[in-house]
Amino acid sequence: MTGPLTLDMVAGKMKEFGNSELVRKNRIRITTTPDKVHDTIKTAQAMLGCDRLITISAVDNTRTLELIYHLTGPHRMVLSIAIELTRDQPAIPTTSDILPPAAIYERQIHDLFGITFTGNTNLNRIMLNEDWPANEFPLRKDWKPGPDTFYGGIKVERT
Amino acid sequence: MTDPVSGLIYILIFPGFLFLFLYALFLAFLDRKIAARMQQRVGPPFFQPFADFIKMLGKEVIDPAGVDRVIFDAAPLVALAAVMTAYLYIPIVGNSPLAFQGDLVVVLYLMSLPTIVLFLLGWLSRNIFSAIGGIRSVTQLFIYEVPFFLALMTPALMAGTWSISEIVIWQQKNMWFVFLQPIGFIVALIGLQAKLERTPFDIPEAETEIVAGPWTELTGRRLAIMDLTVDVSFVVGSALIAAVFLGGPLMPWAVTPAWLAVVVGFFLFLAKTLAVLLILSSIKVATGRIRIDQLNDIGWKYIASASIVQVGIVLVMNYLWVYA
Amino acid sequence: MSVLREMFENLLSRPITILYPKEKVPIPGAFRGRVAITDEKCIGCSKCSLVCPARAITMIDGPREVEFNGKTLNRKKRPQVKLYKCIRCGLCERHCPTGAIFLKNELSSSGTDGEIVVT
Amino acid sequence: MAVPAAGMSQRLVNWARMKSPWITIFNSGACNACDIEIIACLMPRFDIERFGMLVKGSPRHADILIVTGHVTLKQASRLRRVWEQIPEPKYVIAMGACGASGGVFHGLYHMMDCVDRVIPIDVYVAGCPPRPDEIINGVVTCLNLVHEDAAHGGKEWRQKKAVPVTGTDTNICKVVP
Amino acid sequence: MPEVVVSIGPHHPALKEPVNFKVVIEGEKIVRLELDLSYNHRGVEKAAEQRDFIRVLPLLERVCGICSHAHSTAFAKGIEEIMQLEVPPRAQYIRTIIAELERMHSHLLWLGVAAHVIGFNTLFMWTWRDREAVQDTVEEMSGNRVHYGMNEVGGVRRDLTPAQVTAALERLPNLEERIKKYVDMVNSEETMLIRFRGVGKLSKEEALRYGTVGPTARASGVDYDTRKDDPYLAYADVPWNVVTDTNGDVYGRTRVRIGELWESLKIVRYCLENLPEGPIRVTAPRNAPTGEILSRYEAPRGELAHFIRTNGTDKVERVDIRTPTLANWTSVAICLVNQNLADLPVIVAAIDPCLSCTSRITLLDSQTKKTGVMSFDELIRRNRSRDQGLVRP
Repeated sequence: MTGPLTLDMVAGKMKEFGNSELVRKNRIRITTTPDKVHDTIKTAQAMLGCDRLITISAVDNTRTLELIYHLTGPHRMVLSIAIELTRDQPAIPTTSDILPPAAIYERQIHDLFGITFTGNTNLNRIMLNEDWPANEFPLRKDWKPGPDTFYGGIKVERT
Repeated sequence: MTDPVSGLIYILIFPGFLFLFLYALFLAFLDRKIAARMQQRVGPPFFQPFADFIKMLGKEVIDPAGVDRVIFDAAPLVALAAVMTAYLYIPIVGNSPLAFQGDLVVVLYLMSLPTIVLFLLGWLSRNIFSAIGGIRSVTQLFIYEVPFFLALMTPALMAGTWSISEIVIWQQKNMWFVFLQPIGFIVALIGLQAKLERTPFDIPEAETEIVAGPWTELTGRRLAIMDLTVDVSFVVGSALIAAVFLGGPLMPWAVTPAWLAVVVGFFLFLAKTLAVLLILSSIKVATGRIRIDQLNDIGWKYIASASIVQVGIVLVMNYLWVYA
Repeated sequence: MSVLREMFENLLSRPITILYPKEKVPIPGAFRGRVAITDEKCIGCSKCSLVCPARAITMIDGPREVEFNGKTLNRKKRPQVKLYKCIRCGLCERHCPTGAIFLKNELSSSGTDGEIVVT
Repeated sequence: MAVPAAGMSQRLVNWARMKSPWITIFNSGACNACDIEIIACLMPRFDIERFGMLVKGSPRHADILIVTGHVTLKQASRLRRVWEQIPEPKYVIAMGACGASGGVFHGLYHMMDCVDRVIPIDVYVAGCPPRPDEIINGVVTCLNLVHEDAAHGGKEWRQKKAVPVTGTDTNICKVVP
Repeated sequence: MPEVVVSIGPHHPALKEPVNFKVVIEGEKIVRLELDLSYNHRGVEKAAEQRDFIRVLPLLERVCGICSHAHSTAFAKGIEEIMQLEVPPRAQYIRTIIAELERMHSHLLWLGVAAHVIGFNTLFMWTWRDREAVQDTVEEMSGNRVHYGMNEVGGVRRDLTPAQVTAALERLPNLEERIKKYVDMVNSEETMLIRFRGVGKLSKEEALRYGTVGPTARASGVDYDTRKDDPYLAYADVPWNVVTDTNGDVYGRTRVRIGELWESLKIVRYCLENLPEGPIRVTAPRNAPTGEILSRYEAPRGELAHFIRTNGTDKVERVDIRTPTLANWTSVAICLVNQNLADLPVIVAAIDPCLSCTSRITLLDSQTKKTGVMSFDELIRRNRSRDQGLVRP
């Protein structure tokens, strides 16, 4: 699978998972649902030769949380697999078993957005201080540093 | 050594401890300066090691908790005393008045004491980096000590004496050992580099791996004295090599007035130690650090066998030439 | 053995070090150095303080009559830059309509007082 | 300035302190720029070894702590600990805008904003990052401070913000003899 | 032999940036390692959501001091694509010149640091001396040695004058000669060879599997290079080659980086000689339309990806920065197992870690056995009984 990837090929393979669209040159976006993400990535790996994970991006669009998996491969196209999660108790099966580098990105997203990746046994504190409060996720839109909050044993004053 | 006053002057002032102190600091400066110039830098001013030494003496001394303070204070002094004692047996101007049969062995023994002290300090620091550094320094001691001893033993074998002064006299009569035993000379230089823990053998204090090894927890005067010990070891080591391989302060021909002989001998000593310094500094600048397992391989495979080959050659030469 | 050769060449040649306090390091004309303000030109528009990413610029009282586009304006404020807070990004210079605030090609200072301001 | 009668040995030690400042770099969460500029100071172009400066890995050997950058919450306690490991007399230089006040990262959620909230700063160096010659200026300013402190017998004489040592680089770079 | 845990960092001479490795060693062999990269977390991504496009560029530039142009270009490029701005070719060329000069200074810096971690200080000094020529060029063009501040949405801030172009072109032959010397040194210098060869080996399959990027991947024979795969700036016009190597170890990564120095020099020369005339920027609208983009950029350390989502205002809704170092971390932990403790700095340095970009944690081994942890920090804490509390303002 080394030739260029066309939208028809991707759409054909991804028919059962969701609809595909060509957003701009070299970028194909597939919208799917959380329970199908594992199979979608497996299909992309097996059928479309996407052997590399560029990154997993998490976005808080104030209604839902979005996860976007960016995959690429020898064909040099970028496949973006987008899913939406609910804001309360967001959870999604892990992909670190099929894509080893995903483990790091998942931990980072878990720490900053509070999305649980079921199956990833190693979702420990990743970017924040040891004594950061457990239920505060700084990259969520509704999070604001409280004026009287103590982090790291230090009162953080905001101007 | 009949006159106690001149004996005291010999030990304390010239060419004893005061001269040794100043010369050690000067060599330390020269070492840094040569390295800097080879790297196209200006380098430190000439008083730099002296200023460092004085400053460290004036700094606060911190005792790491749970450390035996007496040993921590005493160990650097023991190391310094050992190398300074070793210095007295090496001929600087004429023969050493303290020379006796077997002082080569004593000097070699005293020169390995700083390494043991470093190990002790590293072990006592209760710091993981110091402990690793201490273990590494002892491992390294086991590797380089055998070839270094063998390399310095071969001149003694050929001269038929264990006294450094008599080895020098033998060289005055015959030939410098650097021409007779080039392999031994090279092995001795490498061994000295390893003994002084300079690149490529600065494994025990590898800055980028284990901070400063056994030195990590030393502060204030302890650090100053350990630093001075290394500088003094440099002088002692290079003087030893100059004496054993490069003919020491004596010339192959006789100089008639006694005072002139002393002066010329002293300048010969300076020139020879500076030559050794230049070689060692070049090695330091031109190489990177090797790993301890690589040192183990190289040390036992090549350096040790080279020194054994040298011993064999000397035995054959002795049989054919010296005692023939 | 190119290392050895270069080493000894260096040993015999002059070091390239610039002896800094004695001889100055050349500073290119485009260098973005210490911030400076020409008070006569400033019209007090506050653009610089709005655009500053480090929030180093505060507007203080500085009533003055200034010429701008042929008109005489009565400005109320003038900028004040905290020197040690300035990140020398040059955005104030880029967005200043009159060129009153700019970065000189001079070195900044160092000192014991962290609150020094440039006005 | 009132110079207390210092003994010969004390004057010798003061002189040595001026001539042999050993520095240790602590990156308290900076963006690397200050660090690479400090290392550029060591290089043949600037070569701060001619002032006797050495960069030491162990804070136990150092005299001057250079803090590069704003302090992240996690680094704050570490910075404090490293500062405590430095034997007296010790000096702290805050590098760049971040060290002085957080710079462009001012007010972010995982930061202390200023080194001054964790350890006392002696000298500020402006810039983001400072050029190597500005760093040298900063160290020289710090050495001048060492000299004055030695003359006054301690750090207590200078109240906070009492002695502005500022101006253009020409009058800063005057090394006190 | 008992297992000992050595805690290296966050303050350590080999690491110019705060990071913590908990290395489990047996003797001198590394059994496993746990990385802790969170000391540098600042919250840049949150801050980027709160600042407008003018003020966010200096912020993103300061994500990392070494690849500052990479971050700001990746962001500006993405926003321009969302706004559908046509950036003038002269601006693209100037951006390319700065980007390649940045790559050169970063690779020279890396070569020096790699030499430093094996204790070869002379090469360290020499590479950094030659790096000054690149720094001078950049400083003349942009006005700062490290944070260039050249980008703005819609183009570049400063134009190149003919005098600057000639001055830059004059510096290139000298650099070319030096790069030739480094090729020679790396291939002939014995201490470097024994410390670099066979250390931190990563096969092509592993490099692909663990998602490595940049010179680390290319040293293993993976020819992913964003500049070829997804051409941006002026890379489509410039003749140049992707450098790969088959060694897969630290030696291979050194060779790839030196080869890239060579290619960068070629690109800079081509761009300087063929600099098109015209404006250097177009005026960007204040607000960006709603849209999203994955902006890929080949930073000196590997592929940098900015995922940008805009929502019609003058601020981004989300910018997700995936740094090359983060992508390479997984492979480091794989390389390190069964290596010598003395090789740890070399292997870590070989991916050219840029932790201020990354500032993330990863804990590789989940079934950590309980061992006697002797961390440096704890020891120090025990050692000094002074006041540990923080100063309250």
